[in-house]
Amino acid sequence: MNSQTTKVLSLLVGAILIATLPFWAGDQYQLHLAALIAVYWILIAGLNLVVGFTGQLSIGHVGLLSIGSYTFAILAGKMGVDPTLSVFVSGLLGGLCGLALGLPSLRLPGFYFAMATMAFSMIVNEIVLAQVDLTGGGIGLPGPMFPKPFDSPIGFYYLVTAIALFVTWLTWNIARRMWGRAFISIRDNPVAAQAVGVPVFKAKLLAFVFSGITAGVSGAVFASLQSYITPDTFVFELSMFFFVCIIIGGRGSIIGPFLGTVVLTALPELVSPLAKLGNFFYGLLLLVVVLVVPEGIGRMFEIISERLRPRIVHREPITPDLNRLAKALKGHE
Amino acid sequence: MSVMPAELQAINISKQFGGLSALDQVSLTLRPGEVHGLIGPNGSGKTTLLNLLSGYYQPTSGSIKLGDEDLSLASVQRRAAVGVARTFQKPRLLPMLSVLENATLGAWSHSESGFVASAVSLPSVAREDKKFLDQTTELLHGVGLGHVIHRRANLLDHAEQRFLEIARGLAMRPSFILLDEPAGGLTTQEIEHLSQVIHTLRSSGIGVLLVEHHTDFVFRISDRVTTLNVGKMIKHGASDEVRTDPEVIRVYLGA
Amino acid sequence: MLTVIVTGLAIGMLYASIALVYNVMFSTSKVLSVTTGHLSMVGGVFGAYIISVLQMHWLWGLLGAVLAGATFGWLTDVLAIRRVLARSDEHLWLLSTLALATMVQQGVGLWWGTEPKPFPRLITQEFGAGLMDQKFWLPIGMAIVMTIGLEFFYRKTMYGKVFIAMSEDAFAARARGVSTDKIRLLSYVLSGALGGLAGFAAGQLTFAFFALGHTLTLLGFIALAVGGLGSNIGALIGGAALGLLNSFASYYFGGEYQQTIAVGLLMVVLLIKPEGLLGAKNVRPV
Amino acid sequence: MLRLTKLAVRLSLATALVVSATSTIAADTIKIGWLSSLTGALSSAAIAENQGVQLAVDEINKSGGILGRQIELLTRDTAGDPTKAVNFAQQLAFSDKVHFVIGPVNSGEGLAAVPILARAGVPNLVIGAIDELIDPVKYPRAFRVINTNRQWISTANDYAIKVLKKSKVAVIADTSGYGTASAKTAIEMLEKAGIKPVYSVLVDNNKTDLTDEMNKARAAGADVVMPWTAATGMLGRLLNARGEIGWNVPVVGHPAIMAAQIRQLLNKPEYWQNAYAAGYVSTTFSADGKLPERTQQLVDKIRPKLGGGEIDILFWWVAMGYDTVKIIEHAIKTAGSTDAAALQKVLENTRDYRGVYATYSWSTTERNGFPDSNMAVNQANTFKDGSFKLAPR
Repeated sequence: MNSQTTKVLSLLVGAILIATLPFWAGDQYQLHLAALIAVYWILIAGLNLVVGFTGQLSIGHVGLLSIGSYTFAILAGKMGVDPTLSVFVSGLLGGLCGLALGLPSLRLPGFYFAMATMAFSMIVNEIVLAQVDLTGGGIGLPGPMFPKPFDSPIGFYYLVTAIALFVTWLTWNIARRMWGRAFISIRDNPVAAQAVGVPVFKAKLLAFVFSGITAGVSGAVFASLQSYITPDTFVFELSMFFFVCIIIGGRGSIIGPFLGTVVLTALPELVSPLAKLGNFFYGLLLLVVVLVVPEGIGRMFEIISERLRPRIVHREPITPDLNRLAKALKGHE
Repeated sequence: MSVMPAELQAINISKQFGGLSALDQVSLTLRPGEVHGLIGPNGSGKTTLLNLLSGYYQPTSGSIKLGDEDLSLASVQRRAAVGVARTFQKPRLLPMLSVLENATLGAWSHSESGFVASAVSLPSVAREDKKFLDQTTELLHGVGLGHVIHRRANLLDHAEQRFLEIARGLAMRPSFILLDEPAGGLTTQEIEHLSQVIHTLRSSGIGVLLVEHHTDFVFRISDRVTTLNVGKMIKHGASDEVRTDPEVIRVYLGA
Repeated sequence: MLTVIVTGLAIGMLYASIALVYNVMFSTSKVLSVTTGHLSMVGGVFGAYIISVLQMHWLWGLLGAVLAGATFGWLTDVLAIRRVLARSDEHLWLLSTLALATMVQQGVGLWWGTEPKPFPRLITQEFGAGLMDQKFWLPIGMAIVMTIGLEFFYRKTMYGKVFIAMSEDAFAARARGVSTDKIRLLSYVLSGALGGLAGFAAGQLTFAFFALGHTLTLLGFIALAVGGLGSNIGALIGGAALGLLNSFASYYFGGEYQQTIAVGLLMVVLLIKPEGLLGAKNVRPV
Repeated sequence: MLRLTKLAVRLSLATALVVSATSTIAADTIKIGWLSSLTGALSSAAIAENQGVQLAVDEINKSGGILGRQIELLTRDTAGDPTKAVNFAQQLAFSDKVHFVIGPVNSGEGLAAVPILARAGVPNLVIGAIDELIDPVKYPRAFRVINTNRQWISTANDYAIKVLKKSKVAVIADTSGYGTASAKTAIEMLEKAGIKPVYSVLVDNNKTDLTDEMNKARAAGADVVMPWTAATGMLGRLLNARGEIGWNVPVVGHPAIMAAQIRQLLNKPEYWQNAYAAGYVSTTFSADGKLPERTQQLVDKIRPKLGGGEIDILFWWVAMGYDTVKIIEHAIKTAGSTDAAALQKVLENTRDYRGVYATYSWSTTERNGFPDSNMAVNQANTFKDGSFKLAPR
C-alpha cells in the first residue's frame, strides 16, 4: 500500500470518527468537549498559518477571539441580528482587527511583534471592561443560541465541526501550494524568500488577516457554546494554549497542531489536577518541547522510528542530464 | 526572440560602509547567453558587487540598469520579477521541505494564483501548480538531482545543496543568474558537472555572472572576465587576455 | 498635581530598571528575554516573604530578593538560553523564555496566593508622609544607583569591558579566548540580581503580586523600546516617560485605559523611530 | 513509508482519550456538586463557605446520610474562571449526573454556569448575590440562599442616609462582574431615595493605590464612601488611603469590609474605625455580647476544625455553606426522593425553614429565600470569632 492510499484511508477513518462522534461519545459533557475542540481548532487552524508556517510568534490571539465573541453576543444577542449573519460580521471584524494590529507590528523583529500582540490582547480586555454599556463590562453578555437545527448540542456540534473542516480545507489548500512554500520560506529563510521574489511583509499580513477572520468566527461560536461571556473568560492563558498547541503539534504541518489541540483540550478536563496547574502545565510542556524536540511531538514519532531502523542514505553522485536541462530551459520561453 | 535581449549593467558603482569604501567606480556588463567571470582576492568587493546587482545593497553612487529600466534602488523582489536570480556562498534552503518543494519555490514570481484563489483551490491554481512541479522536476533531473527529488533538504550533502540552489534559481526562469562561489567545496568531478550545466545555461540564452576565486575554473569557462582588487577594477576583457595580464598575475601571486 | 508627578516618576523608574536589566542580558546574548519582568516580581515576593512571613530583618529580605533574582537569572540562562542559542533558529529562545516565565509566574501564584499582598515598610517612617514617602523614593533612588553602577561596571571593571567586547562582536571576543558561555551566564546572574533588587525596591508601590510578571515584562519592554535598545540613559528616559504618561492619564481620564495608553506610546515611537530615541541602528542583513 | 498508518494510530488514540472519561457508576449515593473558587482572585469567600459545606456533609453522613443514602460531595475548583465554571457545570450535570449543585460563588461565574444547570434541569442553590442570577421562569430550579445584592445595598444605603444622615455619597466599586452590577444598582437605589452620588468610579481590584480615588471623592465633597467590591485587598487599600490622607469619612458598604484579612492589610489598626458594613442578625452579638443560640452551636462545632483558636474568617460565609447542605437534606427528606421535579416542588413550598445563617422562604414566584428582617449593619472593627456588634443606631 503506497503512501497515497494509506493517507486517504487514515483521513477517511478520521472523518468517520468525527462525523459519528455524537453517537459514541459517552455523554453530553464529552459532546460539549468535542464541540469546544472544534471551536478552538477554527482559531488554531488559522493561527497555524501565522505561527506554524510563517513563523510569526503571535501570543495575543485571545484578543481577536474576544472581539469575535463580543461582536456576536452584541449583534445576535442585544440587537437581535440573525446569528448566521452575525458570525460573518464577527469574522470580518476579526479580520479587520488583524489588519489593524498586523500593519504596524509585522515589520518589527520577533520579540517586538510578540510583545505588540500580547499588549493588543491586554488592550482589548481593558476596552471591553471600560465600555460597560456596550459590552456589559464586568457583568458580561449572554451568548445567544443558533436557530432551530443547531440549537441542540448535537446540532451545534455538527455546525462547528463543519466550520472547522471548512477552515482546515482552506488552510490545507494554501499550505500545500505556492503560498504555503512562500510562508515556510519566510519562517526558515527570509533572505531566500526575498531572493525568489516573495513579498515578505504582504504575505505575513495576509496570513495574519486570515487568522483574524478565523479567530473572529471562532469567537462567535465560542460565545454561543459558552452561553455567557465575561472579560474573565478571555485570559492570557488561552493565548498561551492556542500557541502551545501549534508548537507542540509541530510547525509546518496541519495534522500535528490538530492532534495538539485535541490532546491539550481533553487532558486538563480528564486529569483534574492538571486543571489547577493551568498555565504552569502549558509552560512546562512548551519548555520541554522547545528543548527536546523543537519540531514538535508530531515529528517525534518520525525521529524515533528513524532512529529505530535508520534508513541507509546511499549517496549517488550528481549526474546532470544536460539535454533534458536544455529542453527544460527552452520549454519556458 | 525578436527584440534584442536587454543587458544587465552596473555603471560606475561605488559602495561605502561608514568610512570603508568597498567598491570604487566599478562598471560591469552582463550580456544574455554569456558567462562573465568576476575574480579577485578575498575582500576585493566581489560579493558586495553581487549584492548590489541582486538588490540586497543600495549603491552609494552609480547605477544599475536592465535594458533601460533603472534598478539601482529596486527591491530584491523587483529584481527577481524582472529575471535576476542568484545563489549564495552558503546555500540558503528550506531544511524542512523536500528538494522538489525547495526548487519549485523559485517559480513564485510567475504564479498568478492569489491567496483567496489558492485557499478555495480553484482549478487554475491546481493546474498552475502541477505545471510548476513538472517543470521543476525536469530542471532537477537536468542539474543531476533526479535521484533525491523527494528527500528533505536537510539530508542533502554540500554539493547537492549547491545544485539545488541553482535549480531554484532556474525555476525563476531568469534572464540572468548570479552564482556566488558555486565551486566552493566541490570535487573536481562535481566542478566538471557544474561547468557543463553553466555551458547549457549559456547556450539557452541565460547570462551567467560567475563570482569565484577558483581562477583556472573561471578562465576555462568564462567568455569575459573582470578582476577586482581592493574595490577597484584592475582588468576587464576576454578570458585568456586577462589570464596573461601582468597586473592580475601580480595581484594573485602577491607582490 | 505633585503627587501625580512623583507617583509617575516612581513607577517609571521601576520600568527603567527593568529596561536596564533587558540591556544587560541583551548585551551578551542578543536575546530579549520574556523572564525580565518576572525577575522583579520574584524579588518583590521573596522580599515580602522573608520580612513579613519569616519576620526577619529587612536586610535579609534584600539579600533574599537579590539571591532569588540571581538564581532565576541563572536558571534562565541554563534552561532557556544556552541549549537554544546553539541552534540558530531566532524564535526558539523566545519560546523557551516565554515558557519559563509562565511557569515561574504560575508557580509563584500557586505558592504565594493570587491576591496582591502588602509589602513591608523598610525604613521606619510615618505613613502619612505623603510625597516624601519611601515607597516613591526607593525605586527612584534604586534606578539612579543602578545606572551609575552599570556605567562604572562597564567603564572601570575588567568584566565590564569583556561584556562590552562581547556585545560588540561575540565572535571576535571568542577568538581572543573569552569563554562567551561563562560571560553570558555571569551577565544573566547579574541581571537577575539587579531585577530582584528593582522589584524589592519598588515592592511598596507594586505590592507582592504574582501576576506582575507579564505586566512588568511588557511595560519594561516599552520603556526599553521607547528609550532605544542598548542605551542605559535611553532606558531611564523611556521609563520616566512611560510612568509619567500613565499616572497623568489615569488621573485625568480614569484608570481604565492604562495599558492602552502605554502601548499607544510604544506604537507611536516604533512608527516614527523604530530603533528608539537613543538606540543603535542595526547593521547589514546579509 | 508507513508514516500515514502511524497517523491513523495517533488519531484514534487521541479520540479514545476523549471517550475514556466514563463516570463512576455509584447508584446509591446522593451526589452534590460544589462549584467553589478555592483559588483565584476572589477565593476568600469560597474557602470559608467550604468549611461549612464539608462540616454539614460529614455530620449528615455520620448520622446515616439522607434516606439512608450517603452524600458524595463533588468539589470542583473553578479558580474564578467562567470558562472552567461552564466546563465543570457541564461535567457535573451530564457526566457525574449530580442531584444538586451548590454555587458558583462569584457572580461572573454564576452568570455563565446557572443557565447551563437550568438547561440540564439540575436543582441549583445559588450563592451569588447579583440579581441577574435568579429568574423563576428561565431558571425554575435555581433557588437563592444568599441575600440579594439589593438587600445588601438597601441596608447599607438606609444606614448611611437615615442613621448617619449623610447626603453626598461616593460609590467606589471594582471592575469585576459583581462590582459593575452593584455600582449600577447602588446608584439607581440612591437616586430613587433622592440622593445623587457626587462621585462614582470602577477600579481594577488589583490596583495597588486608591489615594487618587479618595482624593477625588473628597474634592467632590463626599460625606460618606460606599465601596462595593468583594476583594478584601482593595478594601484594605481603600481604608489605608482614607487614613493616609487624614480624611475621617464613614465607610459603609459590602460585608467584606469586615473580613479578617483587612486587619492584616491595614497600615494602622485604627484605620478600621468608622467603617460599617451590611451584616446579618445571625452573626451579630446582642447587647450582652451573646450570639443567637443556633449560631453559637455551629461556632462551637466548627472551632476545633479551624484550629481551635479564634475564628479568623467571616462566620456568615461558614454558616451559609452549612445551611446549603442542610437545605438539600430538608428538600430530599421532604420529597422522599432525589427527583429534580419533586425537589423543585418541595422548595417552592418551603416557608420559614430555620437555618443557622437565616430563615428561608421560597415560593413559585419568589426564588430569593433570604428575608429582609435577617439583615443588619455591623461595626467593622468589632470582629470576634467572625461575628460583630451592631453598628451604633
